[in-house]
Formats: sequence, structure tokens, C-alpha cells
Amino acid sequence: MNTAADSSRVADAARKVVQEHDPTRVPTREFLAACFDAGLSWVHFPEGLGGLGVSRGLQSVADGILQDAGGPVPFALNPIGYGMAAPTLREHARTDELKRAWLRPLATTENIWCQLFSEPGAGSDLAGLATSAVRDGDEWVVNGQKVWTSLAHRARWALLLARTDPDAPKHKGLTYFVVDMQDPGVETRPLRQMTGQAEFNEVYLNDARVPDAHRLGEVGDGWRVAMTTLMNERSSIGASGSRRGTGTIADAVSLWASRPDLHTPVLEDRLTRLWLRAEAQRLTSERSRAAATVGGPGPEGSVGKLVGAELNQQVYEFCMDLLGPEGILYDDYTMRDMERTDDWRGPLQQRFLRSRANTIEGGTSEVLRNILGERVLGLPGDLRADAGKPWKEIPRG
Amino acid sequence: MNTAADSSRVADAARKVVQEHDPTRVPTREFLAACFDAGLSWVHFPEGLGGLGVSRGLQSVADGILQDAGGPVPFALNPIGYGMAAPTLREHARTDELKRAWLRPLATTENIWCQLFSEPGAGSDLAGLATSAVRDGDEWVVNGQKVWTSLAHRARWALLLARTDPDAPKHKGLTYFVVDMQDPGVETRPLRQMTGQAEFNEVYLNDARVPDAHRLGEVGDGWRVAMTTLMNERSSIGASGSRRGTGTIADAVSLWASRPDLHTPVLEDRLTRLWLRAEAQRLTSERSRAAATVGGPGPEGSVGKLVGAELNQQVYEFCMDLLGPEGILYDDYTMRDMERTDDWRGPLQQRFLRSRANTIEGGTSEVLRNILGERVLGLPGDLRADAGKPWKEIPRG
Amino acid sequence: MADQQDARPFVFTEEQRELRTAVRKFAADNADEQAVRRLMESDPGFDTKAWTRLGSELGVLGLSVPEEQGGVGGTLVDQAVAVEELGATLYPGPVFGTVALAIPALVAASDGPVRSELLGPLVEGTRTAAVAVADRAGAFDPAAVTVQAARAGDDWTLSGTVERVVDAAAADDLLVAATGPDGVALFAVDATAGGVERTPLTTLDLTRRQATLRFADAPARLLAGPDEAERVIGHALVVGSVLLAVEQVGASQHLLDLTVEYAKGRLQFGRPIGSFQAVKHRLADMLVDLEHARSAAYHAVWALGDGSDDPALAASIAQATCSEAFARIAADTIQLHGGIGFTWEYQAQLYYKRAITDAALLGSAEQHRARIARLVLDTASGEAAPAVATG
Amino acid sequence: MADQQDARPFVFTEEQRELRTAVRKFAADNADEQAVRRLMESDPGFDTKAWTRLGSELGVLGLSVPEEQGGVGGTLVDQAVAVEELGATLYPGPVFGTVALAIPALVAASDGPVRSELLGPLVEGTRTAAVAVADRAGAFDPAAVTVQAARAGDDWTLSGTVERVVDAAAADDLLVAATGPDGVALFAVDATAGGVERTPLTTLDLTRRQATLRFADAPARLLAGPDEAERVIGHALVVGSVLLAVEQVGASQHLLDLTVEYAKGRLQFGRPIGSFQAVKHRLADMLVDLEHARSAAYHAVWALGDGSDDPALAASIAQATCSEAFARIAADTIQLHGGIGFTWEYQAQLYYKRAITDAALLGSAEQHRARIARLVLDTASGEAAPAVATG
Repeated sequence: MNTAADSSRVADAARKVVQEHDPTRVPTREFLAACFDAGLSWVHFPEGLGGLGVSRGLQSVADGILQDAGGPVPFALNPIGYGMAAPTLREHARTDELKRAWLRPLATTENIWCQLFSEPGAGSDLAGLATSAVRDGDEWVVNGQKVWTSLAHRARWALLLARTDPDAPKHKGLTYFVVDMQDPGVETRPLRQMTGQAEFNEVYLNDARVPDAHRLGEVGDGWRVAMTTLMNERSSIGASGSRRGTGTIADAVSLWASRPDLHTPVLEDRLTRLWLRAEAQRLTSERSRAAATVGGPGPEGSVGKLVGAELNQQVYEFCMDLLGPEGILYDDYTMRDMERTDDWRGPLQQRFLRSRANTIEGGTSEVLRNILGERVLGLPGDLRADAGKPWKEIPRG
Repeated sequence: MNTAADSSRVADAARKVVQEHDPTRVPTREFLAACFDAGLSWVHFPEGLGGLGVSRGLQSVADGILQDAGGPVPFALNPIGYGMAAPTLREHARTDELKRAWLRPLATTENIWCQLFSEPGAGSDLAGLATSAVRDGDEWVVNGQKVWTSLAHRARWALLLARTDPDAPKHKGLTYFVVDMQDPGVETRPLRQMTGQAEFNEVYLNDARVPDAHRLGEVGDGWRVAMTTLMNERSSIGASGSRRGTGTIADAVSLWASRPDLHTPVLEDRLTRLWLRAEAQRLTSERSRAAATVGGPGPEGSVGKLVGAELNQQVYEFCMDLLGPEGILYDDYTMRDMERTDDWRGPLQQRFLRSRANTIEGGTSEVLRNILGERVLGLPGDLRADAGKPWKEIPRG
Repeated sequence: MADQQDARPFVFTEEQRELRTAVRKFAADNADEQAVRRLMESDPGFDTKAWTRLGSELGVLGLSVPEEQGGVGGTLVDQAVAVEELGATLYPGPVFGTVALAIPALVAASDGPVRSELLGPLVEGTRTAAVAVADRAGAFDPAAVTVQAARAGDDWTLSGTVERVVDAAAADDLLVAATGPDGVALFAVDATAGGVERTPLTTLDLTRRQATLRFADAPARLLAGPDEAERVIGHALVVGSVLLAVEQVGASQHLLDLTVEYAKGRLQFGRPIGSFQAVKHRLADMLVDLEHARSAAYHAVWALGDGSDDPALAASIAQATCSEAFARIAADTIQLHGGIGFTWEYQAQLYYKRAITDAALLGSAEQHRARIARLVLDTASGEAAPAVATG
Repeated sequence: MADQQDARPFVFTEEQRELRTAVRKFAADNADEQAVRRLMESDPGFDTKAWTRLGSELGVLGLSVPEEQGGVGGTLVDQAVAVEELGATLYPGPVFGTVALAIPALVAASDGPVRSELLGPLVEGTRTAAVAVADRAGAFDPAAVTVQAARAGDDWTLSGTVERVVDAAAADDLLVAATGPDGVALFAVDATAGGVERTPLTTLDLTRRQATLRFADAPARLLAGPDEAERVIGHALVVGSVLLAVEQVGASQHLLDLTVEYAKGRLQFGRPIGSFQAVKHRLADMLVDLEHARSAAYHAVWALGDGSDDPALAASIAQATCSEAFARIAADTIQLHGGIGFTWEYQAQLYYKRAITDAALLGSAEQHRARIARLVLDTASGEAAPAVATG
């Protein structure tokens, strides 16, 4: 698959795009449209849908050339779109017309996407969600409340998981839809975090209507479709490695270097431990990447999330302990919506507060340890209170 | 209850014993017999059974006088006897004759006691034990294997928990007995530990016979009786506090003081953390003791076991890290039985190895955290695979 | 609450239990979560009328002030009971500046008109104070004083800057350490006087504010001269450390209760999350941390009263234990609540920010451990060291 | 296994996978648990015939010895594969003294008759060696050398004591650092020569023995003079650290597999204990530790070959990570097995003792962290430090 010919083909296409649409001169959307049309958005997608039908590993060839020439990192501009929606739409949208209609403006970032999965009552237990979708002719009528939705206020489309059969066991009664965020039944309210900002939103669905054509996968098959989405969330980590000392640990090391007046041997040892943990995790990702080219991927995706989240917290706790009384100030708690996803990289104290969410969002550390234990080590599952029961009979709260 | 008159009475009795049986001159057994006869073995027991019928809190008055005069710590000589057997016998033995026949030689340490509870297949899940007792006229015939029995080879009597009804749910089919360790059906084999020593034993019961008169409590009521035993295991901690810096932490602090050449700031901070933890736990015990005099005891029993066990391990890990290459030697792995319960206080490396058992024996740290969560904080229990099922239908292995 | 020693360590008297109930009720009535949020976004950040009632009606701001100084002559245990309950609700008000530091400093100072004039209104809650003293790891360090005192006849003026002074923005009185011709002394400055510039700061914990103070020939009155300033300030820092520890215990207990209730009621996978071992065992560890923190804080409270322990050691044990315990318990509270725990609307974040703030005040846990090492390890004997097998 | 660089970090070649299988089979056949127990209680503590077969038949004792020195000219990756598998079964034999230290030292020394004479039999497994070099935290410290070398014509004699030398009791050859008239040099001493006294020690880990060496005018041959001794010894210690790390990984993987199987099969409360979160999550943490240890060890193995990282830094990263991981995994293995895990009869204790021993060899994790701090933190730039909000 991963032939030299394919690699040349990708590289040639990328060089042509860069030549004809200099990313330092043309508007971002125009550049990304050219990428899509040249099959460079997701090289493993079919031709015509933003790909070239080649091996996924060659994406790094395209990205290297495009970004070296000054092109944007599109994932950063439309993260749910690129990371989760695109692979799900490609696999489950019902017609090629729909796929193309959704994917191209997604790729250009004209249409931002968001995800309507979690609910106040369904966090770790996502499959227990309560938002209902009831069929009404060629449409579905959706009611419920979603939460932890980033970019909802800027999104044109949303991935929705809703319950279509409350009598079925919880994993069996779910269906997957694409929702128009401009539907009058969709209301978005910013959700303020402890940092003062509103990075996420609550989304209320009040008789929102979704055409049956915008269903992804079969009725009742939503959990399986959602797994496509969630699996792809991780693999979007990318094919290129990171350099030693980059990432969150760089904040601690550079703060340390900038404040020799605060050094103590005990803090130095603590920082070295954190650096070591970051380095061991970085090397583990490198190893996983190497292994992926000769065999299946290892357990490193979940390991990376688990370690990274706890490490982030420890890194910023270290920074705060280093600063002592200097650290217990803030800049501005005034509530504000996030305009861009990297807005949260504010001053140190904001990063510190933000890190508390790392072990909760995208799978709590508790859930990740279950995954490592059960899916990687093959340990037996916990006893279930909800196994096989109709969803509506499972206690909630 | 805890009146000044009672206190004087206890003190007078203790002074009289000391006067008439100078513990530095008479044999230990004679001295302890005098204590029993004076009602000072367990002051809260009835008169004639080693007590004076006064408040338990006054035991410290008696112990103080007896031990100040050079008397032994009887708990150390017959720990299962004093700590677990005595309160169980007092409450559940079927006649006063039996109580007296058992308690006096127990108190004098003429008869050492041991406990036959744990089994290879029933550790954390003690109530799942399989040793059977089948009625045969006035006797019971016992078959099974017990483990983690300390002092079995020196014991005259054993506390036994056995299954008398395999068709009942597991907690309901147990009965409690006193077993004669000299019965021909009882075989004791030393169980060697990783230290090289054999502190514990395996005990095999092959058609061992127990008179029904030696049953404690009703048939099927063994679990409740065992709870008496286990609850008393903890309360034997005693009424007097310990001084700051005593206990296991003293090993680390004195080793530290003796080896200034090995000091580093990082090790110093680590040792200080351990010292602080030990001190906080010591103060928590003090507080618990103070609270017990004005209200019910707090959760400190289980807290103490949990913290103490993990702290022991950390203390000796610290010592080994301090010593570095010097520490990875040993004295003697030759197997030997323990003659006295404090024999295990050998060289540092032996204490280090021994400490690994602390988080397992007497309730694993996992079980203790369950207890703190459920019995102290009132959290709901885990889902049960074995609830209500007949014992014989519960999977084991 | 007569002037007395508390007889038995760790045992509260009937009066103290009643005091606890009264303060708890007052805090519930005047500082429920909505009130705390309203006040923390208002100026001066607390309800001055309620503060006055705390002082005048409940009489809990200067509980350990001797009767001859106009106080009720209680013990530090009494004061600790009140502070613990105020801590449990994050009671907005200058507990740290006024109750934990300024009043103990005034009590320790020699008698005199300045002390008499200041102490009464602080105890009554009609005025509040902040203490601008450079502490290094919770101990007084004269070399770190950044304010100069100049004398002109009987009058003093101060010049210099003190950064990040807790409760200073709204304080009426400032107690300031300054270096004069004969050494470091402690002065009282009227916060509204000329030459005093206060810059309020945006704090991580909005319920515990700070301000930077700049003095430019600000008029000051001498409170404790170089002969006693170090002792007076040292006393205040020790008492402040201990009361801060007790406050941390109050807040930690609140969080443990809150999280246990949540874990009982929150269902996922058809069962209460508290039935999962991952949640249950974390709560068990929180309980252990809390028990240890409570024991360490109470020990210090009693030891300062009955002299049964070195005050500096007892205070460091309390601070080293309670700072870490509160921060860990607050972080775990957020974790066990999941997403909701991270929102602005939920109360967990308020406590978390207080925990992080408190941990940085009056010395870090690491700094207190270093002090403990000096006091305990450096004086230990190696005589009873265990034998080391040598192969 | 031609003399080659291993092309891609972390990717084993087909030959290396076959090598792994072969060594694993050899270890299973010759060093199952019963054999290990029998050998560890016998003298000399390992099966000399099997050791010779490891060298002569399997050819895995000097895999990275260049062809021109009589080796097979493989890479350090090859050697690491073999050591990892030997570590998995606690293979009793002088892996540490001979394979990890002595052979790398000889390979690094300049060519000469002494080297030629020694290297062949060690690679063949017909003789074994131990290295008596004072390391300080895994690095060579000439100042810590405790042996004196005296020259008489072309002959050398050594005098002095080296304590606790791994694999020395049964070694045929001793490589000894000694201070001579021109500085520290590395000498070879025949262990059976006059003037050599060996005192076997009772070790915590019976499968990895030690002895104290006393030299009294013992005849010695110069292996590496003062001009190169430091480089030679330094190389041996770095390679030894890395191979020790790999060995730790092999043993850790064995323990994780063992404990997972136990947790699946052991029933309490009518269910496998591995279904309880307390057990499952601890195993998940063991997995993370192992993955990190493996990555750090393999990185060092490849980096020493391809020069992609500072060897000292890579070795310290490996040792700091693997020592802690193995010790923690071994302790958790005992805990998760409950009582049985603590018995003499069960294999967990053998691995635990090895883990504790390995953690103390060639520098502790703390010492390696200190070295990493020198190499990484002391050279870091503070330019990109995040802004700190100042209120």
C-alpha cells in the first residue's frame, strides 16, 4: 500500500497546490479548498471526497509540504470537523452527494462542526444519554439537553447521538444524526468554567427537526457509529512526533529557568520527575508510531491521554508551588466566550486552573484506567447494574 | 461508670499484686495468675473471670502500675489469646465453667491461642471459607485447610470458623468453634515467608473432632461471633498513647541520624514527609482516644491500620534508598520458625521485606478503603456476585 | 469561656460546642453560597454589617483576647472553633488579616494607647485590619522588610512598598513592619491617611483579596519597638498559621461532606458512582487526609495554649499537613464531580481557589517541612539505629 | 546480524525477533522457576555448562562485539534483546558482571594481547568476569578508587579492597580500577591468583551474588592505561546501565503478565478479583509504568548505537525510569497476589528482591535524576516562560 509511487503522487499534488495557491498569499479557505480538491485533506479518503485513496500514513507527507510552505493546521481551525466528523461522514453518510456537500465546506472551515454527545446525566456513562429523537414522517423531532459542547456557537453542523428506542437496552436504542445548528429548535448557551471563560456550551434541543436523510447509519445503530467518531478522536494525534521538552512540560522548564531565585533541590527533583514522565510518554508515542508501521497500534492512545492529563495537572501544580505567594493572583475573571480554541493559553494561573479539566474531559482518568485494564490487559469487566435492561428501567440521576 | 472509686479500686488491686508478687522476682505465669485472680487481666470482665466489672478505660490504670513495677506486657506473650480469644470466650462460651477453664490459663500464658480463619481460597473474602464442620452426635468433624496462622505450632487452643451449612448464603452457614490443637486430626506446617522465616503456619484439619460444648454461639451464627473477635482485634491497641517519633518511623530517623554521609535534601524532604505522616497518625490516635471518653470511637481504627501499613512500607523503602548499594545484602535466609512474635525485628533488610505483608495481613488496604468508604462515609456497597446465593453455588478459585 | 486553659487536648467543652453551633448558624444565614458569590463580586468584598455583628453580637472575632484587654478571655481553642466554621463556608471577610494576624499581634504587644485604641474596634468588628509583614516561609524575617521608618520627634513616617497584602484593600488599619534607626519595629498606619496608596489586585481566590501597599512618608504610630517587634510578629505568624490550618480543616470537611453526598446520589451505569471502588477509595483517602489535617491543626491549637509542644513546630506540622490536605481534597472534589465540578456555577471551584491560595500563605508545605527537619531530624540520635545486614 | 546500525528506532528486525524466541526458549528450558531456585541455593549460583552453551551455541553473550575482535558484529539492540529475555526469567548467571560490564569494557579498550586473551573466553561463556570499579551514581569516579597499583618492571601488582562486587565470587577474571603512579588505570586480575581474597556475601537477591575483594600484591595485567581508562570504564558503565534497564523491562513484563493472569483466575466474592476497580486500576498503572520503562530503555539502546542522543543522558533516563518501574511493579505484584505473594514458595519474592537490588546498582533513580537535571534543566532557557498574572 504505502508505496513509493503513492508517496510521490501525494508529494507532487502537495507541491502543485502550494505552487498554485501560495498559502502565505491566498485566503485560508481558498487554500484549503485547493487542498480538498487535490485530495490532500485526508489522503486516505476516496478521490473526490478530499482524498487520493492512498495509505493514511502518507498524510504526513502532504502535511509536511503544505505546512512548510506556510499552510495552516486545519485540525486546529475545525477540530471536531477534521478529527471526528470527517471520518464519520465518510463512512456513514447515506449518499456521496451528502458526503461531498458536507466534507468540502468542512475542509475549507467555512462550516465549523461540533458534537452533541454528553449530557448532564450522561458523562462517563455516555450510552445512558436521554435526549430523544422521535420519528415524524421524513423527519425526526429531537428534545433534550447536551453539554460540554465546544464551538457550538460558531458551528454550522453538529454530530448528534440521540435515543430513538427507550425500550431497548441502552446501547441498542441510540441513533446518530447530523443536526443543523441553525434550526430554530437549537439553543446554545455558553457554559462558564472556573477559569472565568466559556470554552464550552450547553445546547438545548426543543423540537429540533432533522431530516431522516441526515441520519448516519441505521436506526438503533448509533452506538457503533459513535465508536467510529470516538476512535478517530484519538488517531487525530497525527503521524509526526514531538520534540523532546515540548508541550506542557516546556512551561515548567522555562519558568524554572527564568526564576533561579526560587530554586530548591526538592523542587528540582520534582521537576525532573515531571520531565522524565513527559519524556517517557513522548518516547512511548514514538515507539507506538514506529510499531504502527510494522503491526497494529499498541495501547498508547489511552496511555497517552491518561498520562498527559495527570501530567498537565502536576506540571501546573509545580509551577504554582514554585511561584508561591506570587502565583495566587489572576488576570481577569470576566466571562468571555472563546473565539478560538487556543485562546485558553493565557497566563500561567489560567493554564493551571484549566488543567483540572484534563482528567475529566474526553474520558475521565477512571474510565481510561478501566479501558487499559479491560481492553488492553483483558481483565474482566465490572459487574453491571444496567446489563440488558431496557434503558427506561435503568435508574438515572 | 468511670468513677474515681472504681479507679482507686483498680489501682489498689494492682498495687497489692505487685507487692505480693514482685514481677521482677516471681515467674511470669505466677505473676499473671495473680493478676487474673485480682481481676486485672481485663478489668471490664466480670469478677472471677479475670475482671472487676469496671469500665474498660481503667485497664490503663492497672497496666500502668503493673508494668511500671516490671510486669510483662501479656498481650505480647499471647496476642491472639488476649486480643481476640478472651473477649470472644467471655461473650460466647457456653458455660461459666468453660469460660474460667479457658481464660485463666490463657491469662497466665500457659495456654497460647491461635486463630483458624483464613484459607487459601478465602482471604479478603473470609466469609467464603470452605472448611467444613459436620455434626456427628455430640461432636463435630472438621475438614479443611487454614492458612496465615501465627503461633499454631505453640498453641494449645484455636478459634475456628467453619462451614456447617453449604446450602445457606455464605455468611449464614458458618459456625464458630474452639479447637484443641492437640487433636490428632490437626496438622501444622510452617509457612515460609520471603524473609526466609516461618512466622505463620498452614493448618490442615483431617477429621479433627470438636465437642459440641466447644461451639461458641449458635449453629449458623459464626459470622456474628467472628465479628466480636475481629472488632476486638483492633481495640486491643490499648488505652495509652505512644510518644512522638516512636514506632517504625524511629528506625528511619535513627538510621538517618547515624549516617550523615548519605544525606541529600531530597531524601531529607522525603523522610520529613514520612515523619509528618507518622505524627499526624499518632495525633489522630490521640484524638480518637480523647473522643472515646466523651463519645463513640471515630473511624480511627481502620485509618490507623491503613496508614500504618503503607507507612511501614514507605519507611523501609526510604531506608533502603538511603543505604543504596549497602542495603542489598542480607543476614540469613535459612528457614526458621519464629519462637516469639517479636523475632521478626531483625536487621533492617528483614524489616523491609517483612513490611510488604503489612498491606495484606489483617485486612488488605483495598478492603480497608472499602470499609472506610462504606462504614464510615456511608457510601453504597459494590454490586455483589454472591449476594443471597447458596454458598456452594458461588464460584470459587 | 472564662480565662482558662482547655483541660483536655482534643476535647471540646459544652460551651465550645454551643459556640460552634452559633457560628455555623450565623454563617449559614449570612454567607450561603449565593451570598458568597454576590459579595466576592462586590466591594469591599464582604458584608461590613454582618462583620460587625460577628464581632459585637456573637463576639467571635477576638475570642482569645484577655479580659483586661477588653476581650472575653477565652482560649485559642474558642477562636479556632469560630474560624473553622467560618472557613467551612468561605465566609467572606477579613478573617485572615484581622482575626488570624492583627489581633494576635496586638495582644502580644506591650500595653499602650495605640494597642488599646486599635484592639477594641477590631474585636467589635467595627474596623478591620491587615498585617503587612514580610514573612519568609511563615516565619518573620527582619532582613526581608521593605519599608523604612523615619522619626521626627514623637511622630513616625513610613516609606516603601509591601506587595500582596491579604485583606489590605478594605482594611481600616494596617500593621506594618518597618526598619527604623534602632531596628525593625511594628507600626500602625491608618489606611486612609495621606501617603498610603493601595492597589487592589485581582486574586485567584476572589473571596480572599489582596492589595499592594505603597507608603510615601505615611504617618505611622509605633506599636511594638525593636525590643519586642520580633517576638510580637513571630507570635502573630504562629497563631495565624494555626488558625489558617483550622480554617483549612473547616473547608475540607465541607468538601468531603459535599462529595460524599454527590457520590451517593449521582448515578452512572445505573448505580451510584460511590459504589465504584475508584470513587470510594479516593473518598477514603480524602477522609484519611482530613482526619490527619484535623488532628494536626487541633494539636497546634491546644499546644499553643497549654505549652505542651514547641509552638513553631506545632504550627509547622499543622501547616505542612493542612495545606496539602485541603489542596488535595479540593482537587479530588472537582475530579469526583466530573464536568460539573469544573464549572463556574458549582461551588467546588471556590474552594479549590481558596485551597491553592491558603497553601501559598504563611509558607509552603515544603518550607514547613524544611523547618520540621531542622527541629526534628537535625536533633535526632542515631544510637538506636537498626542493624544493617552486611552479607 | 552483520555489523550494522539498526535502521529504525524501536523497530526490531526479523533476525532480532528470532533471536528473542531462541533466547526465550533457552531460558525456559534451562532456567524455569525450579531451576532458578535450585541454582540460587547451590554453588557457584549458576549452571556453568548452560552458560557456556549460551556463549558458544547461542552466541548471545557478546552480540555487539565487533567481528574483528572475535564477536558476531551485531548491535547493542541484539544484545539488549538477549538480556531482556534473560531478565524475564531471572536467568542465574553473571549477566551483569560479564555481559553488561566486562565485555563492553574490553570492547572499548585499545587492542592488545590482554584484551584478546580475555574477550574470547568471556564471549564463548567458558570464563566469566566481574568488574570492580568504584561507580558513583553509575558514573566513574576516579577519586573513589580504593585499589593501588604498583609497577615492577613490566609487572603490576594491586593492593586494596573493593566492597560488594556483583558476580565476583564465581568470576574467573576481575577487571579492577586501580590508582598507579600515572593515574587510574584498568587492570585484569586472575581471580584465582595469589594475593586475591574473595569473601562471598549473603545477598538480598540470591540470584545476583556479590563478594568483597581484597587484593594484597595481587598480580595484575594492564588493560587500559590512564590515557583511556576513564573513557573505557565510562563506556562500560553507560552500556551496563542500559542493559540493566532492559533486563528490568524483561522482568517487569513477566510480572505484569503473571499478575494479570492471577487477577483473571483468582475469585473472591464470587468474581475474578481483576473485575474490581481497585485491582484493575493498579494493573493499569503497572501497564503505564512498564510502557514507559520499555520506551526509555529501548530509546537508550538505539541511541547508543546511532548517536541520536547523549549516551549519558539516555542511560540516566533509562535507569531513572526502569529502576522505579520495576520496583513498583514488583511491589504491586505482591500486593495483588495477597498472602500467597509474600510466601517463599511463590516466585514474586524472587523478582521483588531483584528489583530492589537492581535499583541500587549503577546509581539510584534519585542520582540519575540529579544527573538529568544537570544536563537538561541547567541548560534550559527561560525565554518562553509563560506569563504570570500579577493581579
